[in-house]
Amino acid sequence: MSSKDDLARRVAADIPDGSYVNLGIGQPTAIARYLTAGSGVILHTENGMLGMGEVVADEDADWDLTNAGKQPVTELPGAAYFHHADSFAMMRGGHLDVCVMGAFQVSATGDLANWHTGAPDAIPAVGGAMDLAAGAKQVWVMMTLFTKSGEPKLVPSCTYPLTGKTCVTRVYTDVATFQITPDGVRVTELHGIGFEELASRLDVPLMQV
Amino acid sequence: MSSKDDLARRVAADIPDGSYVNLGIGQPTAIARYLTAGSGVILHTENGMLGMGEVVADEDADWDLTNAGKQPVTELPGAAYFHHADSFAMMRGGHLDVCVMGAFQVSATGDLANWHTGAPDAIPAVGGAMDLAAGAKQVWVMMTLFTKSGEPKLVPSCTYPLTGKTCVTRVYTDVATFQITPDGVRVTELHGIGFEELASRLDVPLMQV
Amino acid sequence: MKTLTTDALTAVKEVRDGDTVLVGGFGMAGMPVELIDALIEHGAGDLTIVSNNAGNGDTGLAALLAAGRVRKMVCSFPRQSDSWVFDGLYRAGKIELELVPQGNLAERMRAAGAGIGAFFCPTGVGTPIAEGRETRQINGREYVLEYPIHGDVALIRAHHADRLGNLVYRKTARNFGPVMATAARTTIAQVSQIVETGELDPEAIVTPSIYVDRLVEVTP
Amino acid sequence: MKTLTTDALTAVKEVRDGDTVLVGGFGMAGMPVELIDALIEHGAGDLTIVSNNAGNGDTGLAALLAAGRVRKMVCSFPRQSDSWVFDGLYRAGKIELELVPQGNLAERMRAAGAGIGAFFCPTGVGTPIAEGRETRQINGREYVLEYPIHGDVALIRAHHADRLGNLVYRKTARNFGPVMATAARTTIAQVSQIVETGELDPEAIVTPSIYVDRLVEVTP
Repeated sequence: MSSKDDLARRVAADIPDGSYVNLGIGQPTAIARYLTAGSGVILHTENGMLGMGEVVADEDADWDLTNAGKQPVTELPGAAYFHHADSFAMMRGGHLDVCVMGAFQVSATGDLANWHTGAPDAIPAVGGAMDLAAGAKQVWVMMTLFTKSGEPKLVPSCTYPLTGKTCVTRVYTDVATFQITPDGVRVTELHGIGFEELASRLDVPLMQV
Repeated sequence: MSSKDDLARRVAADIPDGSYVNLGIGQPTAIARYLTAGSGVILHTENGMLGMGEVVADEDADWDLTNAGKQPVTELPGAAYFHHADSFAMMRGGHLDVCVMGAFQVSATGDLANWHTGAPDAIPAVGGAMDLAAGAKQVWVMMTLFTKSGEPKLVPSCTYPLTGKTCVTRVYTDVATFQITPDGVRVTELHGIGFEELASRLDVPLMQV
Repeated sequence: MKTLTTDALTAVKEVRDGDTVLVGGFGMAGMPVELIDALIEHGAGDLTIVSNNAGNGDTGLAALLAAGRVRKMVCSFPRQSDSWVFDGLYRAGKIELELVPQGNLAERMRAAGAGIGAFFCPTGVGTPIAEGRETRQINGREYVLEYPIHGDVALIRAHHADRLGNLVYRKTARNFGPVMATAARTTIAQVSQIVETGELDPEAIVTPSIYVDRLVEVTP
Repeated sequence: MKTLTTDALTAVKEVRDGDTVLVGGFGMAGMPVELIDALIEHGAGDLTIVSNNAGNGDTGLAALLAAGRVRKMVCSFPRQSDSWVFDGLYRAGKIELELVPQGNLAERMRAAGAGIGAFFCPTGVGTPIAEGRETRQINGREYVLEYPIHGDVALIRAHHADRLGNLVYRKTARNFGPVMATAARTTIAQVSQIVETGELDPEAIVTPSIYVDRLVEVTP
């Protein structure tokens, strides 16, 4: 089983050099720590910036310079600022190579559910997740494969309200990495679990690499 | 009868202080010469600028700084540049107070025809005229009232292809100025012609001020 | 020539009961706190507020909500760690919420400012956001029809202004300001400094003066 | 890291017969003359060219037209005092013309770059431009439905670039460049100087590097 840091490191390693990437709030933010300067990966934040640097401590904060999670960040050489309509035009127009988001559930066909548990008393909040799901060339998910109570989060069909349909292409989890293809779900990496055991714990047909 | 310069001077005098104004190519360009600095009128050019100054001679030209007629112009203090989509969003979104254009014909209900004679062998060219007609808060026309062969250009209904419907609110001509209102066409100024004679030469019912 | 500069309370005086007010900012970055404080003092109520979030802590937008002035919030992300004022009103049924994906929020205001009647947008297709709305297949892809969001007034925060009202912003505090300035009938900008006309680089002006109706200097 | 800088001929090598090429400029301001010359040398034909005008004099776009490489022009203002090359081809029935109002030209490319499927636009209602097209009343106003214009390649001219591909423009030569950069699969920018990354003001960058695929330095 991979730790959260291992997971972030693995996702970082799979991002092609020179990609323009949006890292969702929460866990995916940690991926930035494992991107090397030499990779030429440029980070987008939906609140209007390309060339975002790392999260800094509050005492070093410039509160006019934050990421999508409202944490203070730095500006790298070659950064550019733009307003919200331009920022989301960039996302929606298919210009970002990769975005990485967390998820409540991902379906076998790449449907994504990550904004609403569907609980009747929950206050819904979607932010930019639906725009990212609809717009990025590749949508990757980074999550634990099972809930705390052991329910799989890679499912035949999402029971939570959707964020986007048929958009996720890769799912990075603590126990395995999956590719969502038109032919089905392919397991590309295993971490401390055998293929047969993994297959027995999911309701989704799996292909081996 | 007013000279072209008189006409430009009269239009300039009617533009409210502080207005944002687009002057169409050709005759309306001359209006700029009669706008005083103290008026605070700010000129828009659809090729991406607010705060445009006057037309300059070719020998003083900066060919990266031109008006919509591709003549070299100057930049005034407080000028701003923007790209074409932003420039036309500004027009289409109803932010310009006044635009002044030439015309082949204006109808009694304010329809504008100024881009195409309808001749079968003519090469059509519309530029930004339709966008201005659809977008400016007030569309004013500046033209001679009659063609060289004596046909009126203020007509019951345009015979030339339209640029915009029900958009013109004022028509400045060499012999009279007209307001196009929901109630009909009102003559607000006469220049060397009597109301009765004017009325007899037009097929449009006229109201006197 | 128009005089744009005024104090915060005078600037917001024309906000009327029932108005739709666009409020800039993403969290606190770009939030026009002093203008919101003036709006609270001014007293207009029954407002529809369009803003990315629904207030943080107990100040700014949260204070406006707490004062009971807001009938409806249009936003993308109301639920935050410190959005207790909104949370309480929402659970008590005292405020209406229209949840809009963040990009649609920006694009719908951009459409309002740009004179676009409606647009087909790929965001939210197949999700609860699209339920009951017009959709269409275009070139093999499905889109949802989205309508403009117009404001009566926009309250935004920029960095510097010149006396004509041209604005520049600072870093990610730019966010919704430029779009909201185009989408409202009246735009009021709070800036940290007003410079002489001609001092801003014409190539770097983000919001041209045509979109700005009042300037309030709030020295940080 | 991607290397963007190349010579003009190499830059345009991927233009294919039948491609749609977006060409920046308003008249000669912002016209990427050297890139067009390279495109003529490269030899791709049967092109659809999207540009505000249809060439001036005998150089640049006019030369591309004269070389017989263009099947169709999409533009707002083909007829100019010095557009004799286009005029001749058009009257001889040797070129197709799609006339698009200038603002629609810009907004349709903006839509392509912004992932908008179509939009309702007030321009041209009741005119020949709207004939045979879908219209709709929205809030008491009539609109025409307009579709995106996507480019295979965009050829644009900017002022300075940094090595990442961030662009700034100069005065009204900015015009269609930033919009076309977003609307094409591949964007090639001719610039008068390439500076080191970090030398451009991040607040003043007009076209962020994400939209730029090749840079060609053409010293004036």
